Amino acid sequence: MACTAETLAAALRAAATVIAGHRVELIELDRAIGDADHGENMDRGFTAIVSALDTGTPETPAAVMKLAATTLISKVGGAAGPLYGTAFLRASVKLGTAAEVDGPLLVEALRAALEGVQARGKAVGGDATMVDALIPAVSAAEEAAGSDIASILTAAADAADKGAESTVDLVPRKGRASYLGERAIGHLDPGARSTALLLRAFAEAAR
Amino acid sequence: MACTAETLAAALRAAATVIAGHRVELIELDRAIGDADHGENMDRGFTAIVSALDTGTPETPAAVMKLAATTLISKVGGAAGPLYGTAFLRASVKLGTAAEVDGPLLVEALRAALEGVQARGKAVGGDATMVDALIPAVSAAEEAAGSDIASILTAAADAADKGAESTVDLVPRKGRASYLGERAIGHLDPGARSTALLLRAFAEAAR
Amino acid sequence: MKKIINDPKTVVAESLRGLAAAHADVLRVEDDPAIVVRVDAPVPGKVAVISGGGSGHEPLHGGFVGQGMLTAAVPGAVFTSPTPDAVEAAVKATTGDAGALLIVKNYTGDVLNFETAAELAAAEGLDVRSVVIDDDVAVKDSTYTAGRRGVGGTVLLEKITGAAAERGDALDAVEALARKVIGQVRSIGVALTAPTVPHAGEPSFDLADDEIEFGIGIHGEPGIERTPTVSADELVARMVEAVVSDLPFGEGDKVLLFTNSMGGTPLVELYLAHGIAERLLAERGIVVERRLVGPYITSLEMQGMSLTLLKLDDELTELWDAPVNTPALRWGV
Amino acid sequence: MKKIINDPKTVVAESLRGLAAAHADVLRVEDDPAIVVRVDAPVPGKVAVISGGGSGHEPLHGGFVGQGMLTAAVPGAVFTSPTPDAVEAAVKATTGDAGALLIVKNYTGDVLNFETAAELAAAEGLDVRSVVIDDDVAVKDSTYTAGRRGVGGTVLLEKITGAAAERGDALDAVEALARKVIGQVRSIGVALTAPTVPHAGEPSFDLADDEIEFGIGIHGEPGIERTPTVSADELVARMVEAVVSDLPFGEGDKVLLFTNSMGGTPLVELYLAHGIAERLLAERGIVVERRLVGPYITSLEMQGMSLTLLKLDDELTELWDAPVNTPALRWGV
Ligand SMILES: Nc1ncnc2c1ncn2[C@@H]1O[C@H](COP(=O)(O)OP(=O)(O)O)[C@@H](O)[C@H]1O
Ligand SMILES: Nc1ncnc2c1ncn2[C@@H]1O[C@H](COP(=O)(O)OP(=O)(O)O)[C@@H](O)[C@H]1O
Ligand SMILES: [Mg+2]
Ligand SMILES: [Mg+2]
Ligand SMILES: [Mg+2]
Ligand SMILES: [Mg+2]
Repeated sequence: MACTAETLAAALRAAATVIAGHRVELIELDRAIGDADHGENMDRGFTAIVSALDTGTPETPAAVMKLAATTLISKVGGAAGPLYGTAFLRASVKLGTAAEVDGPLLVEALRAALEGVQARGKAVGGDATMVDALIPAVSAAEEAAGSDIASILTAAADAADKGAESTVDLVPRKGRASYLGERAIGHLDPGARSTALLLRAFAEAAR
Repeated sequence: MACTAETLAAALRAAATVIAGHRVELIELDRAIGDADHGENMDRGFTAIVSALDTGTPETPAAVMKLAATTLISKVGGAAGPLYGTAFLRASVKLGTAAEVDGPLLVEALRAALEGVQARGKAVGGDATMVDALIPAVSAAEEAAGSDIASILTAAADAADKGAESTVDLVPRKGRASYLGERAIGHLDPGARSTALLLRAFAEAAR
Repeated sequence: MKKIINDPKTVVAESLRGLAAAHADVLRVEDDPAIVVRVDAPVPGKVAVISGGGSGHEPLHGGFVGQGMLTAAVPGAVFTSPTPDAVEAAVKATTGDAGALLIVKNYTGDVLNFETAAELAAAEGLDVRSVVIDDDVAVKDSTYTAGRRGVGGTVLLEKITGAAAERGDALDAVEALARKVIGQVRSIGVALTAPTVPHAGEPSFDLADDEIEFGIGIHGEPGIERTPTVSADELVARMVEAVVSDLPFGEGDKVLLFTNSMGGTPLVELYLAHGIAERLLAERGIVVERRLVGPYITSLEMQGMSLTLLKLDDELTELWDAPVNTPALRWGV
Repeated sequence: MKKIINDPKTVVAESLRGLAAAHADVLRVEDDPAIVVRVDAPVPGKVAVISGGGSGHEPLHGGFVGQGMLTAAVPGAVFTSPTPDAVEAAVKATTGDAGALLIVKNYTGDVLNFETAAELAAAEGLDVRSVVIDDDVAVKDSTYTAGRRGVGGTVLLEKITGAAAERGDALDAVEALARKVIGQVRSIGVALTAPTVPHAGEPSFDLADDEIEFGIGIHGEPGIERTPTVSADELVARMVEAVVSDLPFGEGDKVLLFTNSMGGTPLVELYLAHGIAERLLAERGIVVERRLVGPYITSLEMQGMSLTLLKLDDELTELWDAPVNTPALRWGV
């Protein structure tokens, strides 16, 4: 199955449901090493995306992504807002005018998203941020680039889960958790967790 | 045994020890229905009386009482400071120039103390204040006026204990506890309790 | 108990040292007995306005000493009225021929200790008058009880009488003005948590996580009624009703609305409550002409708030607007 | 969780309504996106000074909007940086030919959102500069980390740049002044209790009854070190040492000492701590020329305090003393 504007919109709605279901978990993760708002921020953003989509689905996958991007930028705030916003924006640019997204284009978009986050936030792998979920996810997607969209996203989500897990043992060097230094060891990074959740929601929606 | 300036001073020192030992109890009683300072206030006052006595015992029982009165007035504050201060001051006036206090004079002094508290604070019996300990104490002392000082004070202390207990079932109408109205039922009035403690300490010292 | 202190017994004295260091331009602190005095006191020809009470309600009273408000403040131990000699020291340090007005909050301890001090000062030939403020509508008033407590209205009373003294009003006039203010100011308070008195070491009352105390004073006494927690809309509506119906305040009345934090309630909540009160008063046709929002009469770290309404007229408004220069209230200077 | 609120999602919007009602003479609140703007903005010919950040730190920033301080404030959700469109709205509402200075506290979220807003505003032809304040000595600074947080120094920076803009300094000068202040201001904070974010419903961290967090920020992040509770003398000594040794501040330096409550710490404790800090600085030969004591940059109801030292020179002192008329800071007007 290839991905159209409609299926992408459906995937975003599915993602919103997942985020709402994990709102408290993400707040709790952020409470431990940050300021207890990541779940609230993400939920506010994705709720707004659903409202925006309710007024009509844009024509192209790129336009859907752009709507999501601008909504995140204007509704989320915090660190996650501009970072996820940039990720969605860069992906949208990569999708261009395609009416349908196939496997290779999806992989390119994921790569662009990662690059956007890193350009914006300056975090590298091992800094214990969402980047630690995204880097392995993009690599796994690239390896699976020949398969169908569902398989690519499932591979990315599996890798993101592992990558997020890896933040537990790291000393954060970016974002609010970095103030804690060694004391943050033993805690899962909330942004890495939300990245993994989003990829899983997209993978499920693509099946 | 009659009461001289020296024995009165010793009784005040003994009272200071008793108050210090019950400081926390009096704070707790006041915490329940007032502002949690009665034990602290009384302890501050009696500690100051001991310091004052340390610089030398005044010549007459009246002078000792006056020293205690002015110390209480200038160190305690709150409701208890002026009320106990007035009680001690009126008692001191009653003692006059006597070098020794005998039973009848003691009883007169106790009566004067009670009248002073009532003149100052306008509380009557049943208002759930220290007056509820003092009224029966003075009556009991008057009945025992013929006996020796120790017996008079013991009778007063016994009656004060009962009088203090009686405040448990009353709705306070004076002092801070009155703001609570019915909610104060079931609580012992801290000032009634400290009055009973003081009389007991004096009785013990007189033996 | 968690507090930034060294020793419960020295809290007030040490805190006054910090106050003196921070505001040497407007006030000075004298020791033993401890009093806070306007830096230029006695101010020749002007009535001294003096208040005091237990500590733990800061900025009341020490934070209101300065030009246009209090001439002196007498801080007692935490939640304990000051002793007469301390009040008398404040009177002597500030009072000249123009005399002094003592502002006493209606608590047995405050009334008795200030009464004695006033007698002592009168015996020295000073013209000293006392007014007792009792603006708390939570308490039933009766000659057989201790009567209503003095709470939020005290701040407004100190500002307005201080302004009258500053402009040179005679003692008779300042006293009459004080009685007028007391006659038309009403307050109500609520607590979400209890304060912890340093020497007690434990919260002054125990409150479940879903309970509030309605009709609280400022000394950690429990309120008149324990109720389940409610929304801000409901809470403020109940408070407004209690205050408005008491005087009563009516349609067309011009008022000063004072929304006060009891200490631990953050400004974000306080302004939220203030907004609700403004709306409810507008609905009743009561015209809010002046407002004061913030922690001005507190109960240590207690979370909660109070609402005070003062009926205004041109004179009171003018005196409220008059310049004031104290640590906690300052404008026009 | 006990709060005077209706719904966690509407806390900020409702609170702003109360702010607007209380201070209509100095500021106005615009909705969607929510911004707080000086009542007479845009002020022709004058640089706009704009700041913002998550809510929950009141009076920062909205309480500092007014003559002589901020031209606009942009409040985000509680503890969450505002979005770029809100910042952009504030720029557009206040910025004319003289341009605007954005004061950004150094947090990833604030930096990213303000950066985007600055780009958007520049694209519209407005001259917008940004400065990032990072005065918290608790955090190790490095180009590989998020760097130091912006904390207490922000209040002083807003006052001083606001005064410069008010007297008509050009944007270049205001920006240079801001960088100078940032270069010589340092802070440290401690927490005795954790704040509770309304939407989280639970305290932001768990602290035992005998523990404090040293090196806390203002967002309920745990501090850099958890230590047993100590006396005020010891605590303040540690804080003074951390701040003084960082810049470092030396003998003969003239400074502004800002003793700040994190919200829940009562004034009686804050002044006590302030007195200790004054003494310790005097012992080091550091000359305290100006001071600010109170809850000015808070973390909801968190108990705790921060100390900020700013090295003064004649220009900074003059700008500090210049008239200011905002809800939370007011003098000379
Ligand atoms: N510089 C950065 N680069 C990449 N991700 C970051 C960076 N800073 C923070 N993050 C991510 O953002 C998450 C926090 O988001 P959120 O809690 O919504 O914002 P805030 O930290 O402003 O409260 C962190 O868990 C982390 O994954
Ligand atoms: N009007 C009064 N007459 C007699 N006793 C009173 C009166 N008011 C208060 N008291 C007594 O004072 C006690 C409280 O003293 P204390 O706690 O030291 O002062 P405060 O109430 O000012 O905090 C009460 O328990 C009561 O016995
Ligand atoms: Mg966060
Ligand atoms: Mg008491
Ligand atoms: Mg008391
Ligand atoms: Mg945040």
